[in-house]
Amino acid sequence: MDAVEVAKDVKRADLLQMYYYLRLTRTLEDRITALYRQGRIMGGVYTSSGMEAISVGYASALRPDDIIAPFHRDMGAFLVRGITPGEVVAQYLGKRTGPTRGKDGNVHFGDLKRGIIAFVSHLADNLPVATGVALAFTLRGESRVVVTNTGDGGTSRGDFHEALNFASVRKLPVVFFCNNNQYAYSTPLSLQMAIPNVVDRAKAYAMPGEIVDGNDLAAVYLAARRAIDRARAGEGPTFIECKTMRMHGHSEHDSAKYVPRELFEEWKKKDPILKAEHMLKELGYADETTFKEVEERVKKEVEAGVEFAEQSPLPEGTETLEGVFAAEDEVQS
Amino acid sequence: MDAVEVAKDVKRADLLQMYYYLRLTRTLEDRITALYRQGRIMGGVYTSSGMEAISVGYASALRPDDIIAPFHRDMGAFLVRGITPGEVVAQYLGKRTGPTRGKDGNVHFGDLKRGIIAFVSHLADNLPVATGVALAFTLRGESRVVVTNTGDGGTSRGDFHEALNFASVRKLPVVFFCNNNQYAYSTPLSLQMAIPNVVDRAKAYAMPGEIVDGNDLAAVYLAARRAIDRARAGEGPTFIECKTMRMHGHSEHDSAKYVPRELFEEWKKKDPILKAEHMLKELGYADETTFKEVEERVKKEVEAGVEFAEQSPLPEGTETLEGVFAAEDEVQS
Amino acid sequence: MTTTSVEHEVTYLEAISEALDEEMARDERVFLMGEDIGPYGGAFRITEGFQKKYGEWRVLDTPLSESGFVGAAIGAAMMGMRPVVEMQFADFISCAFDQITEVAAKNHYRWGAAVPMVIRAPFGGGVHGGPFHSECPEGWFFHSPGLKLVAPSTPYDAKGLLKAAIRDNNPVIYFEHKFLYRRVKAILPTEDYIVPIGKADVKRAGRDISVITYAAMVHQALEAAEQLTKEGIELEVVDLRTLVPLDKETIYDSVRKTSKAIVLHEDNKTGGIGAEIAALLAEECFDCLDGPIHRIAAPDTPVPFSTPLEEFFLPKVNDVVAAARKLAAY
Amino acid sequence: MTTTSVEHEVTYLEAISEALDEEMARDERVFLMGEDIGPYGGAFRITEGFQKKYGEWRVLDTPLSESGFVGAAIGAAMMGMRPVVEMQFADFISCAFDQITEVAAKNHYRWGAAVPMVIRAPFGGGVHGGPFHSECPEGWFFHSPGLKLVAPSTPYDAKGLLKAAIRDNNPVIYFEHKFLYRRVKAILPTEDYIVPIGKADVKRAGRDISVITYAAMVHQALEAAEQLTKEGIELEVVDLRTLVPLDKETIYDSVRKTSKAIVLHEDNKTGGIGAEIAALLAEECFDCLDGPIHRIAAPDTPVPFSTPLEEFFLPKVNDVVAAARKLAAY
Ligand SMILES: Cc1ncc(C[n+]2csc(CCOP(=O)(O)OP(=O)(O)O)c2C)c(N)n1
Ligand SMILES: Cc1ncc(C[n+]2csc(CCOP(=O)(O)OP(=O)(O)O)c2C)c(N)n1
Ligand SMILES: [Mg+2]
Ligand SMILES: [Mg+2]
Repeated sequence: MDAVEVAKDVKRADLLQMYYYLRLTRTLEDRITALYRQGRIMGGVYTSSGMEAISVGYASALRPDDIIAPFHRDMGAFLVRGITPGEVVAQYLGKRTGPTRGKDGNVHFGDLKRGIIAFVSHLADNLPVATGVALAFTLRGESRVVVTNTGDGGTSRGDFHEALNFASVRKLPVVFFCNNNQYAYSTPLSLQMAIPNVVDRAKAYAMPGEIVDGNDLAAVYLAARRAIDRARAGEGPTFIECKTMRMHGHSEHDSAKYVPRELFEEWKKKDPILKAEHMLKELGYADETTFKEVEERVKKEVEAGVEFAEQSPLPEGTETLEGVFAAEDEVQS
Repeated sequence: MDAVEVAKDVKRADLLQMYYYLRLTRTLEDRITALYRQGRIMGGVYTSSGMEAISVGYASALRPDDIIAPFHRDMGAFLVRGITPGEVVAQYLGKRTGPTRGKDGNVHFGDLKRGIIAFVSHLADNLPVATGVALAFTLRGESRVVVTNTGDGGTSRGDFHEALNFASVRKLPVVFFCNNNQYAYSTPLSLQMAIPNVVDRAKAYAMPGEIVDGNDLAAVYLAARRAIDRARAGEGPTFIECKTMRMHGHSEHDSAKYVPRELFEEWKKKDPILKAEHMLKELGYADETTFKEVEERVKKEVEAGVEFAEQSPLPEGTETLEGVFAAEDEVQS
Repeated sequence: MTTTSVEHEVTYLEAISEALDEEMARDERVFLMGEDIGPYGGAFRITEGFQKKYGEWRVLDTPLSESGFVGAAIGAAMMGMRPVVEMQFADFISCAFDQITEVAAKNHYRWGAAVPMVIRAPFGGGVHGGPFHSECPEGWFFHSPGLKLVAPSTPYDAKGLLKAAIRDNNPVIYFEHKFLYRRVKAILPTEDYIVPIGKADVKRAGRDISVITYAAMVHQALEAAEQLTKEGIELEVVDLRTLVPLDKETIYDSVRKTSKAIVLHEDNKTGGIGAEIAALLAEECFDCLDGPIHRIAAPDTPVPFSTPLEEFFLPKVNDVVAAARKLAAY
Repeated sequence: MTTTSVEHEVTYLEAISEALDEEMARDERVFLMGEDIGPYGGAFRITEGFQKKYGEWRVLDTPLSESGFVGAAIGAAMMGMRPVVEMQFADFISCAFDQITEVAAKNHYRWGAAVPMVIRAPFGGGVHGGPFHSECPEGWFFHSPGLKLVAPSTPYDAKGLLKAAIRDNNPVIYFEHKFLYRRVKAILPTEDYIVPIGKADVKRAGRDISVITYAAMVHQALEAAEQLTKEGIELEVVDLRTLVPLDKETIYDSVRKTSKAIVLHEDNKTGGIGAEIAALLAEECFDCLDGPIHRIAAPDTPVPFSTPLEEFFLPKVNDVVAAARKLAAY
């Protein structure tokens, strides 16, 4: 079915809101990249440029009490869950106002109050963790769902296997997204796995799998919704492979020379923002004016965020020693 | 095809030799169990009773310069590769004449001169190791093959996934056997994986897979030969699921109450030795006299082995300190 | 499964079982995961009958995947559950090492989310287990900030520390020594009690030499003390009970009193917990030491299988006796 | 990629690259495995150009699976190859922990099969990497019998130790400090040389206090020595270079001479290598010590990300200076 047709199944307001988050994600990450180039950011910068529809899409399909366990190209999901641009930039700048108070960097942050499990560098480590989140829901008879995401590369790790197997055996309410952007750092898919589609991995667990155009916001959202509904209904986990392309190097210091230029050219035309705008226009939900308005709104929000972050204090050295252990009277959210 | 028909593809001499090893394996393991019950064996005893055809079959399909990386129910493979009953019993008794000189127990032993990589308790750890053996062959342009084996339970571990994935991506000359005996310790297959057949795991790697009757000696042998031929021809790895049943507890101290008695009854009729004898008789390759002769031969060999082992010295305490590191002038085989 | 309504004698193993049972009854958030813990009751039968009592989900048989189920425990813990995970043998904890050290240990530090979970690790030698069923993995985790480690030596401590571990807001590795399972017994209080994490216990007072130890080796130390008292040498046996956070004060107090220290453990010597204790003493009690600090530990090898080798490998009562005599004469 | 035909100045990073290149040229059995080491040349570009020179198989890009490719290296090593495996960051070694400690480390002890392989682990902080890109994992492996560990501080040692590691018949973890990659340079000999595993090196002789250290911290110690010499305090800087097997004689010789010891490392303090060294000194050099042994190390926390935190976390020149002053006055 054609992308515009597909989007008809999504409410106008939802589409417009997701479009806003798409733009916010792109603008925020572009701004962070600019800060990086000015030498104002410590550590690495990994963005989701060209892949924003995936995390915006799945996060938008969740209820507020659901949980996400995102990976390193899921900025959209953080924003949809209510993390502010200011918090994100503060995190990148190592400020005390960032969600980790300077303890960790870039997208390594979470917030249980907003239903976010922090990403761990070690790829796929969060997949077993996500199954445990789902297990807690099942144990307590709650109808909550957890969505997690991994790259194509991350699916080669043992923890991927152990997580999907366990989720399947116990029919846990978890949805596994896979952001197949064709590369893991410099490693192309053909050196990562022998299967043509990552979704083939799901067969090893008798897990329903689906391939979706990761650059098509509505398609991602709808696939997420179907899988989330299944999970919520107690029908177990789903694997969703989102075909997409990383439109830059692995991180800002990587020029991605190993990617054929034509591939970039090809995928540039499939940019998720372009696609979303086309869809919104075709459906008559928005026009260039709306887009312009959104653009200005997100720019303002991002700039306010940058200002907030820059004016925020750095942590004191001695804070290094705080927080290794949870206090005995600490309340869990 | 009927089992007798299948066996026609195997040479008479090969079948008779495999039958001999089948009996040797059973007799040796029964004897070890008896020693255990007399309190003369330290540590655990894990046997392959009812599953002997698998390791006898795959080991018999290999060339002398091939390698095996067996698991804990592969006594047959050790024997086919030339390990003597005396060495095995010495190993169980912790004697210095055992292949590990008392350093390790039971089936935790190997011998590179006879092409055997020692089993590691940590299940599936040897699967990545086997891919590395195969990689060495590929790197050197040798036409050798490695066969490894795992239980159904072992396939749930991350190392299984990482090994099969790597083997597939690089088309390595390795054959993965899986001894599906329906239980991992007390855990039934249905709590181990959501797929009906373990072989479905192979789909995640675009790896050819096959199901074989693990209690049918000729069938196992032929499946192994086909897979080994493929591997030797540079066509990559194969996964072979052998349906079988563990005809006793996980180890000698486990009464296996969790297994329905009918299941044991059912599989008793499918005993690999019974099956092999039926096949040999139908083909006119052997009769009761032959079986009797083999029985007596293996009994003698096993008793000689027990005697050898019992008369062998224990290691001295100070040998504890030897062998942590390989010497600089140590020659590798 | 026993309930603790009357005073009764229990083994170390039964004490563990009781702690689990009582905590599960007390707190709905507590649940168990591991291999073969359900109908089978676990390799050591610690959870025998539990699944009948608490159901298939609260006593959950997992696939054979230590990394997977430790990861799952972390996730459940973050959601407010109190998972207790069983390693079938402590040796297999290496398979879950990454989840433990990278996810569980660092979680609260990084972003403030507590991970209240317990990993039960049946550890130690003397059971003819060989290199893969006798390991003492505590040294690795001792050097991984963010984890608490306990290792009881008696049924009383076993029960009280497991309860404390389950109630703790942090990931706790509970090292239970297989050799002690059925070999030590005690009458336990009928009422609910905990042994606080972070408190060492002087298992025997003595004026001459402090023996600082934990788990199965406590009993070697006590036996050595028994022998030496006849020679007029009085050992003080400090049972650490908790390895992290270490109860430095009790250690220092003891050594300040005796001026001489033996550090004893079953784990490999180099880089073991004994090294840290010796280092702490050399830093903090330098002036009060009247002799070199003596470490007794297993040599730096895997745990060998054969009886004469394993006997050689394990620290013995005699090693303590010999070291104490030397130190006493120093 | 450079060849070493003429005397030339190289960075620590280039020294590593040269060692790999020369060993690959010298010995067909040597091959490399890891993530992105092929066309990309590795995250730190150490193998840049290697794949062109040695082909796709000898410079082998693996799937993202540390346990899998370390296991594969073990298998290949047993078959007589000499694999050198790259961790993209040392932090990810936790994912291969089980293969390293249970398979590689115990293999020769258990059944006599040698595992000649090298794991390159780019480690250490000071690079704004945060908790998962700055770790010092050597403490774990220090306590795992069967592994050799090296950690060079200079380009000379980096090259010589890597060559020695590749030629060694055992599994060697080669800790290369990321902070030093481009920060230290040296002119290296033109001829082939190795730095023997197991030999420490006195990087600066001094009569007053021994500073025992390794890797990046050697440079902090040397800087401290430079400052203190003006005050008349002469530090002797002992660079361990090899962590296992430890060169105890060089350590003891130094402390016997100076009678005072500072142990310095970047790894977390508790249970670190410094604990073992302090313990050894407290056991073996008790009588020759004229003051408490002073350990300087990172606190027991993960490596924090933000600059003020990481600065606080890492041991500093000033910490050494302050400790030395105190000890000198003792
Ligand atoms: C266990 C582990 N090994 C290596 C790395 C280093 N690393 C970070 S991202 C990355 C590539 C990830 O590829 P993929 O999973 O496809 O995600 P993508 O970045 O392409 O979205 C690698 C190798 C890591 N983070 N974790
Ligand atoms: C990593 C790991 N976890 C747990 C164990 C303990 N254990 C030994 S055998 C076994 C069951 C193995 O089942 P399976 O793989 O099906 O082999 P089988 O014994 O049935 O042939 C278990 C859990 C182990 N050896 N390794
Ligand atoms: Mg990718
Ligand atoms: Mg099985």
